[in-house]
Amino acid sequence: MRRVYLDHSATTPVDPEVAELMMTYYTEKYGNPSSVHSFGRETKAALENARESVANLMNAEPTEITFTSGGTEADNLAIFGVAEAYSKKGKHIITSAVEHNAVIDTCEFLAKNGYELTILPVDEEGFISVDDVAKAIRPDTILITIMHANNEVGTIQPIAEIGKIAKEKDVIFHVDAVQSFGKIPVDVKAMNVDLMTVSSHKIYGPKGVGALYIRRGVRVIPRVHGGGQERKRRSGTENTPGIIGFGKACELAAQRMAQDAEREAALRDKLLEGIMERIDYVKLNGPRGENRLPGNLNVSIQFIEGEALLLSLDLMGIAASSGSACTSGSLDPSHVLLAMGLSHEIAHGSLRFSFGRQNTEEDVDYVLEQLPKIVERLRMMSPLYDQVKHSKTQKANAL
Amino acid sequence: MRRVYLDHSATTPVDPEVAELMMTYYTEKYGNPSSVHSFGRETKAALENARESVANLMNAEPTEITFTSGGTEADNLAIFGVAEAYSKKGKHIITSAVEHNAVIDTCEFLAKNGYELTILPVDEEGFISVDDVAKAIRPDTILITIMHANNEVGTIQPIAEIGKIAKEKDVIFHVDAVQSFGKIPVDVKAMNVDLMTVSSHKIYGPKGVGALYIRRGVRVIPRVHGGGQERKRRSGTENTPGIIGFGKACELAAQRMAQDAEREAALRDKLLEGIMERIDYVKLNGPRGENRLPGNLNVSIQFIEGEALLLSLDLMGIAASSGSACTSGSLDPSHVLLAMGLSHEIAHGSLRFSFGRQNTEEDVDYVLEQLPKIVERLRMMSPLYDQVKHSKTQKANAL
Amino acid sequence: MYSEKVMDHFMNPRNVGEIEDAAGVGEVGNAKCGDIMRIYLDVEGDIIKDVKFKTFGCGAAVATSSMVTEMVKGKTIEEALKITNKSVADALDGLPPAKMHCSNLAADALHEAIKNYQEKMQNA
Amino acid sequence: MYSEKVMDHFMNPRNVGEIEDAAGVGEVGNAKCGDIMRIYLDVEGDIIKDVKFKTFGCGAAVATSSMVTEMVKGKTIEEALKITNKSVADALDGLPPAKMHCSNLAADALHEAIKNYQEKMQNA
Ligand SMILES: Cc1ncc(COP(=O)(O)O)c(C=O)c1O
Ligand SMILES: Cc1ncc(COP(=O)(O)O)c(C=O)c1O
Repeated sequence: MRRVYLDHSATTPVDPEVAELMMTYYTEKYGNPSSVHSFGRETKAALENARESVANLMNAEPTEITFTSGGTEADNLAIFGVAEAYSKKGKHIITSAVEHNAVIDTCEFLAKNGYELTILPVDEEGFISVDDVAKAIRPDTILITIMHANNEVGTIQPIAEIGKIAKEKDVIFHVDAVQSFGKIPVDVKAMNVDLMTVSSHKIYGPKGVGALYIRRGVRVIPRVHGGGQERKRRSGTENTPGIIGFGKACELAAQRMAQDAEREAALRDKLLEGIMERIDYVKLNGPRGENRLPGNLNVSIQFIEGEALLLSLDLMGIAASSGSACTSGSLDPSHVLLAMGLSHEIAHGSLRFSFGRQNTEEDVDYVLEQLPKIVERLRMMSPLYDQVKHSKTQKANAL
Repeated sequence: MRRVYLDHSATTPVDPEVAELMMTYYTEKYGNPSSVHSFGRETKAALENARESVANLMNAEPTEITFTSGGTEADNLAIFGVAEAYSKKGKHIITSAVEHNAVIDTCEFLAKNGYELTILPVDEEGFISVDDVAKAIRPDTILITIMHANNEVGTIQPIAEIGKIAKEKDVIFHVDAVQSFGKIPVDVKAMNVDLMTVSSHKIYGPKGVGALYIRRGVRVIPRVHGGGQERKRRSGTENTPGIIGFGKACELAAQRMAQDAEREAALRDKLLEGIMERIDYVKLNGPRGENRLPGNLNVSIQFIEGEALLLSLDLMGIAASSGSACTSGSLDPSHVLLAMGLSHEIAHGSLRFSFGRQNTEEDVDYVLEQLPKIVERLRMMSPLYDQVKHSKTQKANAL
Repeated sequence: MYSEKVMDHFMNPRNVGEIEDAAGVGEVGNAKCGDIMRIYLDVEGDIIKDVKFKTFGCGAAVATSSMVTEMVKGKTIEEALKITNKSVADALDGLPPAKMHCSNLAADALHEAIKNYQEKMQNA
Repeated sequence: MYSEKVMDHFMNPRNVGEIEDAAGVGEVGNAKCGDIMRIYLDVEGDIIKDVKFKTFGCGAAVATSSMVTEMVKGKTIEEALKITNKSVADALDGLPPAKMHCSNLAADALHEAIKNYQEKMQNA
């Protein structure tokens, strides 16, 4: 059976070139970079080389990059690190309603421990208002943490504008750029960002590696104590093969970004149009145009539930994801879709397709062949569709 | 030139079988284990399989294993996690003077933030007294954290006896078993351990992976918040290839442990005897016999400094390590050697050889050929050796 | 994640559909939670002659609905009342823990349908 | 970690040894810190005719000792006094940051030896 992977926002395969390089560091150049001997020195040099590659892709200095075990840890280090370092100045943190759990749950943990949180709303396309940010800043605000691109609906926030305000008001600004880094241009200087989270496994690097950009001069209390690696900001024997793989993935992303984005956006648009033609009662979630991640498509297919859709697609070899509660074991569907004003019912029927390097037109054709059949089958079972068929009201797709 | 790696306590190469398995999960079976689709399910199954392999090697249940990014993070999770979860009961923590920095620095960070620390001394061979532990326990003691085997001198602590006392007094007991796990038998039940840290890259698994055993019923406040992976104890997309590699490394260790230990101890003993025969003014650090890690040798070579020794060995292709301050950038030599009562001067001249699977008799012969020449050269340069040559006092090796 | 039986009932659900002028209809859940199950019964004497369902929900919701219809067909009302959400899950070789709470409502829907039938009988 | 020059001076140190009845001897550091450097001078008129060293310490300590002896040989006392720890490190193409503080003492040892020589001269 054909297998079509359309879940690159969840994770990507490791690029073969990256994997091959990593192999060398697993089995041959395995020294601990803290060691004095040549085994250690050769990995140390490669580690610093990787730091430069990561820094280059965001216009930062290598010394401003702290490697972590992933995006989640980097988000935690940024938020806890700043909250603890600047608690004398204040305890107010501003974030948004559409952040990843790595940010939201961390902020909420702080809120339970003496910090105060302002959670900014978004509009129906998922955008945060720059004005709202400005208005939320108080004298005791120590941190603004807003994501660059949303992982579910692909909405790209006006980071540079928010960065300008943060700078004017002298508030530290953290950006979760896990979904945008390596996919669209990211420039910490141009965007006035103080801290930025990135993750390797979203850009064809290995899982278990991420980095936090920490602008020179910004203080962060470490979360992991020990051997003093990463300039004492993050202890623990460095995951050298992983970090070196991440560095290589950044180099490849720098070369391929523009062409990948164009290809993926074209495939994405073809899929969207095909779905809209073939299936009724479908709603596009998130914006159209350049303020959306090129590889992201998110639609709600009404009257059916997301997990049932995913399972059915999976049986046909198609991997996608959903904001349905039933895929997460929680009771509420995606907080992102709810924050955008979707009803629970429509949020439950959401489906995300995220494109990557190896996807082809044939992949899209295959989805367009399978999806309508699946939707029909599930709608036949659905008591909600019944009602609609009987009433025959809002037939047109919501665009 | 011959290359002889004798620094396996710092890190090991990844076993080729492990590396090959990991490759599959980097490039083919790359799904996110949280995903509903088949790409996710296949990695999820392999992840749970690895959890079982890790649990088996310590006689734990799979649900008691929480994967982390390494030994350092696991130590931090154990210590902070318990300190925060049980702070209402008390704020007193007991540890020892020979712990790894991942434990000491974490405890000291807590000591600066309202917790109280008792740091137990060791004897001249590096052993903690079980009596000292018992006496140090107070009504407000919430945690005892003691390592199983020391990373510098290989001393194996009487963990089961300490565990018995901890259980009697109802104090939570954490053991850093990074150096012993996979090398000598470790059994959380027999040792009465509540939490135990292990690390993959010390046992021919990949760097950047570790685990914390958390006995069922022991509470730990998470350090990394987000997607709720690892039963909410440690969020972040799982490093599946790394974890699966760690699992495989545990399986191999289970098969090979006894024979590896015997071989490495024999090589170690041959090297020690050879050094003692060929070089004067040498002191063995740590115990002899079965309470020492099989692959560990640590000697102080008087009148010369450790880093100079390491560099000279390195130039002959031999990789070792030293407790000299000059290898760490700090001003004091190894806190472990100082705690064992060594003078600064003798601690500076310490040299650790740690054996691994691929070492041979020829490796030992080669070291025994090179080391005496290096020592002679450096002693010729040393103003300290002058004095000794002139006085001709304590000629014999300290054993 | 799901057992083979669950996947079989999800992909090949038994007794999907409606019964016109059913003897009893029961519905549980709501769209907000992501699960709605509606069960239709045809009863002759004390025997459930036919049963159909319509479900909006996840794989577990569909499979439990399908399974409950199989379990109940040809049974007496009394026997049907003994079917629990747990026995439905067991018949499917179990469900993932997270699903036991939120999507395992098929027996409830069945009981609602029986209640509806019994009410109709009393009013008739 | 170390430059090629440092490694060269570490492996092939110049002027290792002692000078019997030296005109001046200087020693800095102590075994506790892991670094001891001792420098011996032979002076004729104002010129440093010969210089030797003995060092206990790390690679940087040996290399800086060796380098300072090369830099000072044949120089006048006045010129020798201008040599700093920094100029020794520079002559070695730099040292790792951690080593700049703890092991870069060779110029200090030289200055001690000159001081010792000058004191002897005054007392003579
Ligand atoms: C926006 C965003 N932030 C943070 C993360 C967490 O990163 P990681 O998976 O590397 O822990 C993810 C992905 O899961 C993400 O999409
Ligand atoms: C005893 C001990 N504890 C903890 C650690 C830290 O483990 P990791 O290197 O996986 O961070 C090490 C090794 O560096 C160790 O030897």
